[in-house]
Amino acid sequence: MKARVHITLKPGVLDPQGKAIHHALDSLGFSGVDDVRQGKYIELDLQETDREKARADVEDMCRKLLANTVIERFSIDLD
Amino acid sequence: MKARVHITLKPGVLDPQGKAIHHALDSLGFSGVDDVRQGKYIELDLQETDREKARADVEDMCRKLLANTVIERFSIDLD
Amino acid sequence: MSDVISPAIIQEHGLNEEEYARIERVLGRAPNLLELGIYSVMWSEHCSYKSSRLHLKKLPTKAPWVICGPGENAGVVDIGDGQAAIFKMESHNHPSFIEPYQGAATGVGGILRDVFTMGARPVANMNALRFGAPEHPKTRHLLSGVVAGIGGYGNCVGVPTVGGETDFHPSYNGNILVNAMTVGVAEIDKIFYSAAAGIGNSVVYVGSKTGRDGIHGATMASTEFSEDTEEKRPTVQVGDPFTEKRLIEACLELMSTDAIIAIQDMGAAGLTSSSVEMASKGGVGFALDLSKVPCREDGMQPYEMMLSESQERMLMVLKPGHEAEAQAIFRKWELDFAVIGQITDSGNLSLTFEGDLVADIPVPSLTDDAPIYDRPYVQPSPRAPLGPDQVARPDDYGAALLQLMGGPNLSSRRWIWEQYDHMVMADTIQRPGGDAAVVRVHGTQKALAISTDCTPRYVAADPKEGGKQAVAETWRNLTAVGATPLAITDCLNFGNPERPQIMGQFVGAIEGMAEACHALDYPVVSGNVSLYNETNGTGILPTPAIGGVGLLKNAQRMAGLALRRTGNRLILIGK
Amino acid sequence: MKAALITFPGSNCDRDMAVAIKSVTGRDPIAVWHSETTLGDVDFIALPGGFSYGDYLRCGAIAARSGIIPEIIRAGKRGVPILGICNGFQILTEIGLLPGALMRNAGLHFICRDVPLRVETSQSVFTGGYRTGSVVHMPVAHHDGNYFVDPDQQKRLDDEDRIAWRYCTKSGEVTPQANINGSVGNIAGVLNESRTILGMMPHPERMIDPAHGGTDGRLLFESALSMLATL
Ligand SMILES: Nc1ncnc2c1ncn2[C@@H]1O[C@H](COP(=O)(O)OP(=O)(O)O)[C@@H](O)[C@H]1O
Repeated sequence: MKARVHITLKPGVLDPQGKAIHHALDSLGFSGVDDVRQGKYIELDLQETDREKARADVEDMCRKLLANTVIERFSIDLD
Repeated sequence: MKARVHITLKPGVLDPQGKAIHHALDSLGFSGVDDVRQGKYIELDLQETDREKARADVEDMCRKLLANTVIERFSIDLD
Repeated sequence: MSDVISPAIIQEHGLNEEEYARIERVLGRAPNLLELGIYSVMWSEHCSYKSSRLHLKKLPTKAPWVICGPGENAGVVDIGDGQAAIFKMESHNHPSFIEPYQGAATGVGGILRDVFTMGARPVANMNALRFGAPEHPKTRHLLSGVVAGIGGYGNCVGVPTVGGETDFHPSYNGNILVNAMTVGVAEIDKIFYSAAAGIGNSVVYVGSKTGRDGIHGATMASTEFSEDTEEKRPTVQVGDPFTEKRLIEACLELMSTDAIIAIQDMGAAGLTSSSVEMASKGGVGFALDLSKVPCREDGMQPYEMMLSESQERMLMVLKPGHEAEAQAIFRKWELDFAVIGQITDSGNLSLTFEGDLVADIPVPSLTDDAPIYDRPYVQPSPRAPLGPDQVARPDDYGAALLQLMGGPNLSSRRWIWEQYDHMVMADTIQRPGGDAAVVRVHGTQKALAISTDCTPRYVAADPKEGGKQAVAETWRNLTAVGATPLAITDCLNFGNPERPQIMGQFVGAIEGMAEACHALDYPVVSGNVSLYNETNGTGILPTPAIGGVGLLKNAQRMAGLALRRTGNRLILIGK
Repeated sequence: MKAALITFPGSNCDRDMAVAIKSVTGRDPIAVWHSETTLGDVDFIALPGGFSYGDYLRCGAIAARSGIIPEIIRAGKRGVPILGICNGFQILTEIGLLPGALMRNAGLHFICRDVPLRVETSQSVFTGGYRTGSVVHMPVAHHDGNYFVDPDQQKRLDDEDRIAWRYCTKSGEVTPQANINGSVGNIAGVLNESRTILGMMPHPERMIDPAHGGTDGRLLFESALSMLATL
């Protein structure tokens, strides 16, 4: 099974990369952009076939490693 | 309108980050993972309200800035 | 082992008809596709130096302090107290133009491997960069990508990037130059060479897995590959400095034992050039079982394994019975380790895959029988010197000075070197910004001074004088910090050698370099040639980048260029 | 006095840190590999700079899950002084011994240069030798030194006098221009509640000998280790 994890900065945490991209887009002439936020996207190929278990596993991975919950939050999609 | 962009390495391109994460998950005892790939996830708030135009704009942004099309590919979702 | 080798396939492998006929002659039969791929790699300009070899012989390479001159992975000079400095410079021009970050990063990775493969701990990196006109639409992107890539790799492996040079000129608009240099320090009795020896000894693969990186050639015309594999074959290699760092530590750890007979990094042509060079230097054969090669992806074919340019890999020959000891070290550093073959007395490179013999080539035919060209050349007539009366006198000297100092070729390079960790290892005692960088030899009173220099427009105006000048400039920069210059490495970047004018620049520059090296007792111990640097038939400015290394016996005697006190006198020496 | 120097795959300032420790104590620190699971009786723990695990995923994230970490946390809670420099600071935040997180520099570039720092507190084993309010110079070399804590935490750090250094101008003013990497409040280093654990981005170990261009970093090792040397 494939799991897709999105890790994004919590609201209120300043996003230097998003800001820099926004700025770069502006200077390339893309003017209609109000905000840019950059996050991480991680794809996992899992052996687990049970969706419930897979989700629980990936949540555990996020909490233990993939996300830093001081500044980030995560969401999980399963195929 | 919100655009969500996923930027991932083309298949076959070495992903050192994915490799290191995979290894770390292994040593944390998450054994059922076959593969890990890491990509970028970018959220854009656009002023544009026309979907067609928005998509064309974001594609242009991807090609000009957001993605490195030599080694990466991108996909765009619009709200 | 039969494939139909069409003229199109031959051409796509960068071989001409004559060269193909030569392959059939030395092999005594037609090659199969895999063998053709191996010849194409070994006979390429990059590996065979077929256009440059005749002229490179003119460079002086000996001095009492030279331990190993050109021909090995890097040059070695004695720096006293049983220690040696090992260094080399290499180009990564084309990959950096295609993908500046990864191209420059993997350039740094490659030159580091050339140095630590000989037993040296890398202690300093340098970079000589040439970009197009500042206002050219691509320049900004290329410059920022290259600088980020050099920093991204060098900073992570923990080797300080202590200096370099950066020029801008429109002739590099479509062909930038990225030349990277590494200097390392080794114990003289712990220097490792690449000549394989000992029939029956294990050939061992260590480092990263092999992927389908950077494989070119006649792959599309071949039936062996589906379109699907084509799509999966990235032309750009991605560097993994974290793996390189572990590879450095693991190799140095193994080198401190008594296990290694020979070692060679897998450079541009990967498994092919490393195995052929090791076998050729040792006068032995190699039997490799490609099924044992650690692969990153499923279904990889022998052709792909032999031509892959995946990074961070090495090949070694171990003393019998040392496999387990070596494996334990590579395990500790979490790197792949595989015995992939043995040394044989056949004199052949014999490759098997899944039980079948897939290639069988006499090793000397790949090296000794490679073509050598004496390409026709015309020496350009030197441009007439410009007299002071031919230049208009500026109205305002102050304004002229400001304009010069603010110009792209003289302005401060701080933006560049601040992106490089130039202090890691805590031995950098002259940081970027001076005449030469100075790095202490750890734990001693000594220090090494390093400078890279070349003024391409001088070389264009008069190749011979320009070649001389580039060598002399490094010499001056080293002496200016108080060092005794020892030797140089070079990276000779030129256009298409099949054009007599370009070949003339090449020959002239070498002759000039040779003259300067002789006069200064300052030999060439390693180097690299990069030809065909041109776009749409216009060559780059001829750019023989020189990297000089000197020794300060007493680091405290180092001189800098800062003016220390008001009232100090300024003295002009020379005419 | 027993100092432990923890190294991870990708650490690259471990030798520099060992040299600094030895030059002050006269003794080599004990080298502890990340996968070990016992520390023994140590009086001081140093986490060096570098790129553990290539800085992949997040700086320090993978190192923070190493076998030796539970021991470090236990020692820290017992009051053993811990110094984390650069990547070591990132690891200390990842394991929760120090608050906050270190993000990509606001300018997005790697920055390597000497910077002025204002000493914010001399109330710790590490900063005891410096005068509060004085300006010292140390090099930085990082890509991810942009310190973030939420406003409540920041206030707590301020109130409890736990900010060790701030980026400042040469004359000691804490201004936005002097903030090289976007850190909240120009923070360059912080202490834990019991003031025994210090994380900082600048590299004192690269400023211990006149050949480095200054010796402002030496005092940090002297303050911490001279106190411990009596043990
Ligand atoms: N690409 C670079 N990387 C690091 N340092 C550089 C680079 N380019 C120039 N420098 C540094 O900038 C300073 C000035 O360079 P340059 O003008 O070539 O020196 P000079 O002409 O005095 O030899 C030198 O100290 C050099 O090492």
